[in-house]
Amino acid sequence: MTEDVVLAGQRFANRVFAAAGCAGTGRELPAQANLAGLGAVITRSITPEARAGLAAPRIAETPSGLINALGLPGPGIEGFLADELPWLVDHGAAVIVSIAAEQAADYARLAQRLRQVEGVIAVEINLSNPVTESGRLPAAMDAGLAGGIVHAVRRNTAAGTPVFAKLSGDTTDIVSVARACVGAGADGVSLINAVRGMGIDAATGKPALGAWTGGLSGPAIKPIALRAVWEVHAALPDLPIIASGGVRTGTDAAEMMMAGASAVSVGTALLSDPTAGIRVREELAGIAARREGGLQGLLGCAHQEVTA
Amino acid sequence: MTEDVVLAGQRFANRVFAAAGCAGTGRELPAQANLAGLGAVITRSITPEARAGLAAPRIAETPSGLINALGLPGPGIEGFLADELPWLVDHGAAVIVSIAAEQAADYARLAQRLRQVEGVIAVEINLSNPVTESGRLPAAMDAGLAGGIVHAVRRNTAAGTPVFAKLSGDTTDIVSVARACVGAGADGVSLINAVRGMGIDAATGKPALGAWTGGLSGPAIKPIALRAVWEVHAALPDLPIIASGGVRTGTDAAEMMMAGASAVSVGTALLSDPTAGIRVREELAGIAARREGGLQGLLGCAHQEVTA
Amino acid sequence: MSQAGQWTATVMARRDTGDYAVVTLSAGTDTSTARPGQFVSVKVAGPDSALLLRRAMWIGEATASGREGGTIEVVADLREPGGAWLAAQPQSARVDVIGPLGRPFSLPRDPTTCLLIGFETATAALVKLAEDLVSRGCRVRFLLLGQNVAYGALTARRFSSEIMDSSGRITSPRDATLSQLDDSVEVVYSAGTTEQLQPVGQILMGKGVAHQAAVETPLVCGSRTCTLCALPVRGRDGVTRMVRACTEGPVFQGDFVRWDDLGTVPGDCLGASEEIR
Amino acid sequence: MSQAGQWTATVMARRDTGDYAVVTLSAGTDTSTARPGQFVSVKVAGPDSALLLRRAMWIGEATASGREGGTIEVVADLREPGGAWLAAQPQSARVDVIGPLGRPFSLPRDPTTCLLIGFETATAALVKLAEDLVSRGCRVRFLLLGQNVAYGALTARRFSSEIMDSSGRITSPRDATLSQLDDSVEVVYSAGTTEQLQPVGQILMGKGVAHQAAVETPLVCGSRTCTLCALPVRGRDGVTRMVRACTEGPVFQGDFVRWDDLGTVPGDCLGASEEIR
Ligand SMILES: Cc1cc2nc3c(=O)[nH]c(=O)nc-3n(C[C@H](O)[C@H](O)[C@H](O)COP(=O)(O)OP(=O)(O)OC[C@H]3O[C@@H](n4cnc5c(N)ncnc54)[C@H](O)[C@@H]3O)c2cc1C
Ligand SMILES: Cc1cc2nc3c(=O)[nH]c(=O)nc-3n(C[C@H](O)[C@H](O)[C@H](O)COP(=O)(O)OP(=O)(O)OC[C@H]3O[C@@H](n4cnc5c(N)ncnc54)[C@H](O)[C@@H]3O)c2cc1C
Ligand SMILES: Cc1cc2nc3c(=O)[nH]c(=O)nc-3n(C[C@H](O)[C@H](O)[C@H](O)COP(=O)(O)O)c2cc1C
Ligand SMILES: Cc1cc2nc3c(=O)[nH]c(=O)nc-3n(C[C@H](O)[C@H](O)[C@H](O)COP(=O)(O)O)c2cc1C
Ligand code: FES
Ligand code: FES
Repeated sequence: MTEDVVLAGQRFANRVFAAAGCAGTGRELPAQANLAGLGAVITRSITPEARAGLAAPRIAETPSGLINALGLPGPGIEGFLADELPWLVDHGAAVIVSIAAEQAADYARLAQRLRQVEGVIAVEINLSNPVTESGRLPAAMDAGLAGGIVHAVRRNTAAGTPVFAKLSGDTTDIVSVARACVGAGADGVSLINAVRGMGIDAATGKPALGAWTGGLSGPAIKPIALRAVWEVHAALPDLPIIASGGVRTGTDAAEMMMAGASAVSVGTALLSDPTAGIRVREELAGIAARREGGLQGLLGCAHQEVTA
Repeated sequence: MTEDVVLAGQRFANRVFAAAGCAGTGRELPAQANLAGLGAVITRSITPEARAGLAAPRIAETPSGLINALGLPGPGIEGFLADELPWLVDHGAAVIVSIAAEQAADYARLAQRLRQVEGVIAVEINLSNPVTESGRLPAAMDAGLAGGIVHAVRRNTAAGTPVFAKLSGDTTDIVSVARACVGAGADGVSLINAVRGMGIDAATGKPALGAWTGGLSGPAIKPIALRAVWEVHAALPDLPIIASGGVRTGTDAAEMMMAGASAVSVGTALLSDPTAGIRVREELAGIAARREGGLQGLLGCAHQEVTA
Repeated sequence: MSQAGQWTATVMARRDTGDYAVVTLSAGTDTSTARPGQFVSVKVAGPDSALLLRRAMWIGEATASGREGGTIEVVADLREPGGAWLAAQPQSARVDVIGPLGRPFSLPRDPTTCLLIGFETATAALVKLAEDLVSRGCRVRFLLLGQNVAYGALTARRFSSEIMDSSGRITSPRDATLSQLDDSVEVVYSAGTTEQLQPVGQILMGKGVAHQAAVETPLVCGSRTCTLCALPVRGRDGVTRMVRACTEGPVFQGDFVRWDDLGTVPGDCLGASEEIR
Repeated sequence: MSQAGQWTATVMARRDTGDYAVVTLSAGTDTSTARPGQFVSVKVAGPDSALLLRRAMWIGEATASGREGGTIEVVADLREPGGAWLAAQPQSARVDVIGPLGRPFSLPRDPTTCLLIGFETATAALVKLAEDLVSRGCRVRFLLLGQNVAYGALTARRFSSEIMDSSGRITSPRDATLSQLDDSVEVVYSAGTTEQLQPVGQILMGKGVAHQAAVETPLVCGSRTCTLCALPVRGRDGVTRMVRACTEGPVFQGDFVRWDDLGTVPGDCLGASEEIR
């Protein structure tokens, strides 16, 4: 059984990726994490300038989940290109660069800067960052804003480099946002980013995060991610979907594929187990091998059973 | 310390309620559940006609959560008034009747029918039911639709009976929906209903629920509920909020109050432990007793710490 | 334990049979009043667990009194997270249990020949039944279907010499049932999941044999609250209703269950609308 | 165990001290190379658990070899879900551990007098430190703060007669630190949460005493991935950066930590924007 797959014209060695921000920029991971064994490593979201991030605490544990508010800390695009990307490439990772900014023009500039950079096989647009155009609503919450940013990025990205728009599961109508992104030139979508959430520390009576609210990730949100994947695949069956949200095992990955994902990315699970990506990949391959049709046969099969 | 509280002009013996659909109509619970000991019992959503509900399976377990798609089974308003309500009243329950329909006119008729009925101390409007006006989007997802239904219900409800609008945590902007409901006459809001989710059974490759998608409830969604309560309380600090979403302990209830809830309701936890409501009430009272300001002092205190 | 209640059981022992473990729970009170076909609902995890829901378990052997009051045996599926959790509890661990729950099997007034059909763990539901039937002078014949029927087989051997188990010899539950149905059989008792019992229920429908089926369905609250356990059952008035297995079952008269329509809300069901598949 | 790795430890023993339990884990290899101030990251639950994240634990006593290779001791807080889980594991249970992690304390080149300040469970971080200091001819003095310092106190008594513990006699960590700072003390080693160490760090700032602080901060991946453990630290170039405690710490030079600004991203920090509180 072959594990490789072509998404939006780009070949990936397999369908299990590291989700944005959850393999860091890679160099931090112990050798067991074996980045080269993953279909792709999606970087944390790279911003135009270096950012220190938000105030502590930046994280709190919740039942089967995690809320975080990091504020996209990182060295900015130049630091990333000088230092982090070469390391990833040297270590055999297939790199998808995630980008985030506060306005469409800055997204465009990031895309422009990534053009022709050796080793960038795709771009993922993080649309969950608040954008100034909207009075600080994340663009993923608004089809118009999202489409505008996708358009700016697509125009500034080399033709052979696919662009994925990363959407939110807690928007009123994810299908209309996905349609707007596709209309604006997105080659695929990543579903879903962390869900807006909050923690309160009952002992102190204060918000658990320094930034008050944050993103909920982990197994808790898997049902929300499956629903998003299901809805978008039903509406846009040919659109490549990279699914994330609580994937921890090969079974989780298979469920995402059955709902309509072409690939899955592992996020929170990597934080507590750096080898989770490789394990998910192996388990998924095992599940596919025990069924007819292999990995490709899993894709969207839950829809077939239902419409049959 | 007194546990009682006045919300929207109505007195409740305490702040811990049974969430809609999770104490059934009451008669099914073992004696330990002690419905009379809760601040209120919110009935499952009562519909104009009897309904059989959706196809099986109606439920699946998820990490720290539950997805269900029942389809509002029940005897309809007449069956409810004839049979279930009198039993609840006889057993000392303070009854909030939840209503659901497919169009504003039917909501209005339900409200009309409940007018002057002995023992109904408040009405909760379930806005998560798909409505025909919208092409089957739940009204809670749309400020205009939600406001229209609230208006119809409020006009047909007796002046002394408060009306609560139950909203969704996975709408793009819950504050604007809450504002619309208040503008249309809602005396308070219930936050949040189960979040749209899905399960796939990897063994069969089919959706885990007969209805494909369903509502995610339980501790998994507590961070989403806290965020919704926080946002609505920040925008509308005087609005009574009944919070639900993963409340299982007195600490959970205290967190909801700190985020801005005046009362909490216990849902999924009642399914596995019929005495959870009474336990949460006792634990919450204990937490309040150990702090200055008692129960009322908890209300919204996380905002005070932050703005101070 | 004669009335449903919530109690704290103590794990007394565990012994394994294939993919299943037999767990003995002490109840602190007399457990011999539990009736065949009833079940308990077990909280299968602690406060930090991601598993929220209780698991239903058939009551197998039940003794009136042991070292710590009466005991019951349940058979836990080790391949399922809930069963695995229960089986992993060390001796003297405490477990939150609600029960006994549900309507039991009814027993024939006069001595007769009964066929007892059990699938997998559900064979546990037949253990006390066989005992009660034999003590009333009935003759019992067993049909045990599935990979893991060792627990039921043990009882079967105590009460019957007519035992057929499925270790490879049986083509389908339907054929197996037919093969056991001779004229002497007046009552069939069956126990299994709705999927497992469907062919049995279908084949017996209208055959003139009394059929009582103890069904495993998704079952969450166990107390008529959540309606999650509902299945379509025809009433004596001919009207089909979505009926809660946890309280109006788990034992149903086989001829009233809409076997062909399991998993659906039939269009002629009370309160069904056309939109529902 | 000298290089960070992921390994399966076996629970060897547990003994309780107040609200804490000392858990002995066997590593299967030589553990004596773990350096003072390092920690391990422990997976505190199984697959059905609602707790997702690892917990960091200071390495206390570490032996080169025991029955099953070397062992380490960790002190688990029983009041926290993670610590309670670890302590509840029965003997010979297997636990997933990553470590040893982090930059250790540096030791003074020449014999000198050192003040070791430990809070609560973090006193465990001082155990191997005291041993190493004394073996280099240093004099060690202890200040143990908090309700549950019994584990640290045991070591303290082995290596020092100058022990002050907080059982009621101390008004504040600040005053206690001051009271112990006479001219003989050249190096202060401290261990505790950032909140606990803040007054100690503040009072020592610019006092001319070397201060090495081992800080507990929220720490998730332990491997420089998540940036969740970052705190503001001034570099030798005078520039403040948000620095990861898990890899550039947990031991920091006290004078470089921005004690007054913990929990914030200071405005003059590299990459800070004005919008950040
Ligand atoms: C009356 C009755 C008696 C039972 N007796 C036994 C027994 O003796 N031994 C045994 O091992 N199992 C028994 N079961 C099944 C058992 O309760 C578990 O559902 C089953 O073991 C699967 O466990 P799980 O941990 O995978 O839970 P899941 O199947 O994932 O179920 C999680 C929750 O959803 C409910 N649920 C969802 N789908 C189903 C379904 N198809 N069937 C039942 N519940 C579902 C469960 O009750 C539970 O609350 C019985 C079920 C019923 C209804
Ligand atoms: C270097 C280091 C060494 C430690 N050594 C010990 C020890 O020896 N004994 C001991 O009992 N505890 C120790 N801790 C703290 C321990 O890791 C747990 O965070 C603490 O016991 C609280 O546990 P909890 O189960 O309530 O988890 P929570 O505090 O709820 O934390 C859940 C997760 O978030 C992280 N987290 C969130 N907030 C914090 C915070 N303020 N501090 C630390 N982590 C946080 C945790 O690491 C964990 O991954 C240490 C922490 C660090 C950073
Ligand atoms: C610590 C952490 C950092 C993250 N950083 C980013 C990021 O920089 N950009 C982004 O698009 N998503 C980021 N995410 C979201 C993940 O990529 C992923 O989409 C989400 O967490 C859901 O998947 P999971 O449940 O597997 O974690 C981050 C998530 C976590 C937990
Ligand atoms: C089995 C079940 C039935 C429910 N029925 C209703 C209902 O009839 N009307 C309604 O508004 N909400 C209903 N809910 C939603 C709950 O009232 C509650 O708002 C939601 O589950 C979140 O709270 P929880 O996490 O405590 O369950 C139901 C939830 C469950 C789990
Ligand atoms: S299991 Fe809840 S009503 Fe039957
Ligand atoms: S704990 Fe993740 S970077 Fe330090």
